[in-house]
Amino acid sequence: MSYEISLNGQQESIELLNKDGNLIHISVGDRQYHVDLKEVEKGVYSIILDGTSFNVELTTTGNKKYLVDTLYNSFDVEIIDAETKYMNSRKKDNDDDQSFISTPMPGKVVKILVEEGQEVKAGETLVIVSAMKMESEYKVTTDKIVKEILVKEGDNVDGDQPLITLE
Amino acid sequence: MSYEISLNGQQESIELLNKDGNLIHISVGDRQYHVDLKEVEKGVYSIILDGTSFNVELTTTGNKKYLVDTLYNSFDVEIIDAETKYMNSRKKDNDDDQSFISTPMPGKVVKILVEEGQEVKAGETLVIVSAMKMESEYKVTTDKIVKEILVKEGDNVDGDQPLITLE
Amino acid sequence: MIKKILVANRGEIAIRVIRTCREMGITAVAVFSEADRNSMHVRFADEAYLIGPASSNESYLVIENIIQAAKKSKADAIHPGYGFLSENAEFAERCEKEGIVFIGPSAYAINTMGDKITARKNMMAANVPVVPGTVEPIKDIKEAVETIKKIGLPVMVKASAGGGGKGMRLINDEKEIVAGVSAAKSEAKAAFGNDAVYIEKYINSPHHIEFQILADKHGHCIHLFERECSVQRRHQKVVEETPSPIMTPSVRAEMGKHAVSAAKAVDYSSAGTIEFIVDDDLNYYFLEMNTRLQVEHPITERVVGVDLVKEQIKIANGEPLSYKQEDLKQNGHAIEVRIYAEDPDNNFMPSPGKVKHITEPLGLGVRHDGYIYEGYEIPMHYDPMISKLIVWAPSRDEAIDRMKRALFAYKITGIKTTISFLSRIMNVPAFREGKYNTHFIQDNQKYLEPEKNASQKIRDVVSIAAFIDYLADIDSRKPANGNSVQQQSNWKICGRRKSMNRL
Amino acid sequence: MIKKILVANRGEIAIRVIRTCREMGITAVAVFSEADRNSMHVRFADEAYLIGPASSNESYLVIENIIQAAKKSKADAIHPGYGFLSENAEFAERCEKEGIVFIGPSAYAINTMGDKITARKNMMAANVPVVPGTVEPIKDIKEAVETIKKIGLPVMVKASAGGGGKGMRLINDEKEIVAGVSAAKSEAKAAFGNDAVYIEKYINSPHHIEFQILADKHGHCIHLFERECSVQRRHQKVVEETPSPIMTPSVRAEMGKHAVSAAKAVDYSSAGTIEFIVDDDLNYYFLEMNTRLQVEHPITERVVGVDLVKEQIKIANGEPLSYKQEDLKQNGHAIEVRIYAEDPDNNFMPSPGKVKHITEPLGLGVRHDGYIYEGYEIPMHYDPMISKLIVWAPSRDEAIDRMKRALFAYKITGIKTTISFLSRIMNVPAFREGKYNTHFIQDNQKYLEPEKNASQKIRDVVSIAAFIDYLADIDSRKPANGNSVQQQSNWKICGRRKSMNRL
Repeated sequence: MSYEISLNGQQESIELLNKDGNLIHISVGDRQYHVDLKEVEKGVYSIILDGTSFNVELTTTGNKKYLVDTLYNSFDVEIIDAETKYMNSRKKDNDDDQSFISTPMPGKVVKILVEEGQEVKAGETLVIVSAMKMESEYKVTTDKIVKEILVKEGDNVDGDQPLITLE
Repeated sequence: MSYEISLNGQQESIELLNKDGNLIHISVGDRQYHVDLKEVEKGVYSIILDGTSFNVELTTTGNKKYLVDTLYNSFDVEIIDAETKYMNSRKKDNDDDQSFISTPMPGKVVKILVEEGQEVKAGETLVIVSAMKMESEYKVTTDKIVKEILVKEGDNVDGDQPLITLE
Repeated sequence: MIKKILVANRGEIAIRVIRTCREMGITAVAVFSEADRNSMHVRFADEAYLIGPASSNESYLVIENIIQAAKKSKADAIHPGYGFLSENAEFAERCEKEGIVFIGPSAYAINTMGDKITARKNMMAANVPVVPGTVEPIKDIKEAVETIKKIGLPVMVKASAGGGGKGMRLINDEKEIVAGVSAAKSEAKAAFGNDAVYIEKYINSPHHIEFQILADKHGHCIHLFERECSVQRRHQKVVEETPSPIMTPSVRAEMGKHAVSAAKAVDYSSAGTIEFIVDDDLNYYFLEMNTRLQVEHPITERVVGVDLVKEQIKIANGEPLSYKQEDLKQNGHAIEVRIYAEDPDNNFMPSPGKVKHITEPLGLGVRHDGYIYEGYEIPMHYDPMISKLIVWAPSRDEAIDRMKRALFAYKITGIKTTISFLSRIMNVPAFREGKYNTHFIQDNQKYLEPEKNASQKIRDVVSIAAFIDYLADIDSRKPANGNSVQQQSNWKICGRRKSMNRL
Repeated sequence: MIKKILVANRGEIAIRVIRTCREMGITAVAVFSEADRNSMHVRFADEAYLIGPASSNESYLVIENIIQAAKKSKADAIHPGYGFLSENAEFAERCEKEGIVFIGPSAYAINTMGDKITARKNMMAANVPVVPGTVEPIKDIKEAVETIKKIGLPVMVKASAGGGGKGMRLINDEKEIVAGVSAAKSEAKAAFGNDAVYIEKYINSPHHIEFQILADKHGHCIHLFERECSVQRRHQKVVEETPSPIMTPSVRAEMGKHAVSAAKAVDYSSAGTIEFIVDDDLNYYFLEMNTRLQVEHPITERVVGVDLVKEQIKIANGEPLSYKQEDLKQNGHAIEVRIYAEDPDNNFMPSPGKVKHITEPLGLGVRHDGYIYEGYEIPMHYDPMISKLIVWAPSRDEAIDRMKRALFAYKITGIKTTISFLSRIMNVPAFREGKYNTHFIQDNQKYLEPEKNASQKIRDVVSIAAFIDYLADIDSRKPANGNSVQQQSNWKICGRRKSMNRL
């Protein structure tokens, strides 16, 4: 079965052609590889390709999504199967529309600058969140109305948790 | 519910009296403790008891059996519930009877000195197994007859794997 | 004799202090906030006491809670580490009042050095050079011209009431003096309603060089040479090294003497650091004193061969210094880098979170002081520094090569860290040549940008690993075929059998 | 110029060599047996090639396979590490024939030093002291008496044809000579049908002290001082230190000169070690030469400040030595312990198996050279040494304290290791006093027995941890209540809620 794989946003086909123990024959786009691949620790792969030894570490960041670290680089990878394709096609309509404010990392809500129902202009700061002694301001990208404020000042929040919904 | 616990062969009763987050009230034998206990890594517990900080690492060695390491000592621990008690009472009859030869660690069979059906005397060496450049001889403790030889010379064997059955 | 020490800190410095306690046969007591129950210093110490909620204002900074923990644990002494209460004179005083030894200088020394103007006056009295300039405001242009000529160009004219760059003028040339002072004054008047200005020597390409000192309670004081700390980001040190690549033996000896004079001027005892600002011609001026252990103390330990925490404890015990100035010499070269839980490719955004996997770089000449472990959730409440990597080699060039090697092998997944940024610093020509000042990071942005280009091969290897992991994951979730022994993946069993045949 | 090195080894030494390659900008190639696909050296190297099945006789010891891997990878040079092919003259010759640089001495030097009698003759010719004695058998009692008087008492009389202690007589006193020699001869006659005996100086309390040397291809040779290696178990070194606690500066200088003479006598190049047997009066005798890097080389690296692998590579490159004898000095004290996967409480039974958890001791003055990682299955096919811990401190006493601290914090679970045994060695009075010889372990058995007594409190803490883990495990296995969100343990959720409230 052939899948698509997205690496830092670039999509290509990928197909497992054969597997014999840890020896794998695989195609990525139009390139074919014979690799010796072993999961040596949970999520850590040792890969030998034409004699070159690679260490690759995977962190699951979501359903079928990985953050992959090599010694020099980090990559965002997503496996695109039929289900994902369907979801992506449905999502596309709303994609550029900001429906809530969230932070990429855990933190503590320092200040909420808006109220529910308030109209806000593009670039306006809605909330300030601190993490590791540093405060960050979170703004809206387009004109919006504040629908619901889900947290209060002093709350600890997780990464990617919706803080304020918009409409 | 009260259980028995065996520590290096010494058996005592143990009972969880209360648990509030990581604060635990527990009795061991006739001694009661309030401990702050947290599993900080898989199988690694940080325990604070009357201000003293303990690190305890557990390795599962069998069903309800643990090897427990502290900074200075290692202990064999077994939880004795109703099922174990029943099994132990049944096992007792055959306990001092050696029904097979095995090695405590993985290794490679170097030499098998007996044949199936052969009578062997107490103290006689049946098999030589090497691990990490060292050869060890495995003997019978009482007079026996070799029933079945389950491995052959050159085989790699696991720890606790029966090599030769006896009767 | 100190038998039990409470370490009023967390993270790597708490662990570092506990290690020395253990070598000296001293019991170590940790304190922890509710967010730090899982932290390594709690697991590593002999004893541990809860001192309050996550916020450091309610825990690590609460003098009363620390004192209570010290009493409960019957600690003889408190080591404050760096940060938190380490430069708090009130805390030092409180310890004294409670009969607990504070492992650090006296409250008097902390106070005197803590106030910039008092410190400046004390240093001038002790003949330690300070940045030339006027403290009192100057109202008169003629007086300004005379003062500037005395100080020597270039100078910065600054509004006394000012801030934010307003009423500030850099004067490079004698011809600019009158116009420059006038402009500063009128700008100051317009901005703050006050045309008073003061004048300070302007250091064109400033180097931050500091001297480590040790002083006992018997009037002995020695210095342990310099540390070069000019690689800074947002006024925070990123890389430190010793010896400084710009230092000469005669300037070193002279600065060391001044550092000792500075410490003696406030009857200093314990370990401390005299920070100097130094120009390209090695003119140097007292900047401030850090009346505590520094983050970067390990490079001095490595090159001079002295355990600074051990000396602090011995001094606190009332013992005389173990070393005389003439016993000490610099041996080889050491570099430290600080690793932060920040995303260098995204404006150094803090990155708390759960550590998935760590590969520590070890081996010849590498010291790694950290506190995180696999599965540890880095709290968002505290400083983002997670570890320090210190290397030593006979020469500076070899030390840089060793640091590159160590950073290459250092891998932390699960959170973002500054490891890749630090690697790039090691490759900047100005750093390799040892020709850098505090403008280093802004001057070398082009070398410090993340490497965006990975080869097709590496990209494909990454895709392959993720894809195989995904397939194995699907496979492991397949429902059992009714037979419980067969619950394991058929695909995996098949793979395993085949590879056993290969053996 | 060497640009790519194949490391013909595994385990910690392979990683140690690769680290230096990386610092020198050299590409490192690993080779591995089928049992080592998961080994760290394969993951750590730039390239990796399979060279055969698990058994080292079919992989790491097969010259042809190593050479093929070197050709395939286009390696310029091979570093043999220690063990395996490192002292194999045929391998060194084969490398030369294939145009691959062998990073080690010439086949001639390996051969000459590899044969005990040839080596002894060469050393005598070079005026290096050897253990006094006769090589040729003595038949005549009168001749025996004269020889013994010349050698000096005590001596050991040994059957030339002998072995197993038969025909062996220790003679301590002049009066015993005639009777002793006669007894040895008649015993030898009875046991082996041959009454020829030879005579050797008996060293009462022997110390094993070795000198590190470095020699280039331009006739330069230096020594890097001694290592004391008398703590041995079954003739295997367990603890090494430098400087030796029994050494004096004048004997050191003299032994160093003899070590250099020994190396020069065989036109040695690369790193090597001259082993001496030394008595309590510091009389010393050449024992043998190890024509390779030693396991214990890091203590010399730490005290002398030289990267020995780097020097080996530079010498192999044809470069002259980077150091002159007068550049080198010993700075402070270093100790190494070797950690084995063996059960010290069960007659040092090998303990291969899967590593569950590792806590590495780090910090000031600690170097840890290992190769295992969490989840790694230690193969049963190779040497049980899993890591080395090297500490440094200004003084020997502080180094012992540091080693105790490091061993205290060093924890490996899943397999048995010798860590606790090494801790006990650090506490033996004779070790602390530096008064020990090769009989150390048998002489101090009572100090080295495992500590059987744990306090009731620790025993109960252990029971509590196991019991709570058991309860949590039962709880996590409870079947779901139909509601998939509730699959998680109610007990755990409750616990978590409560602790969140506490925050």
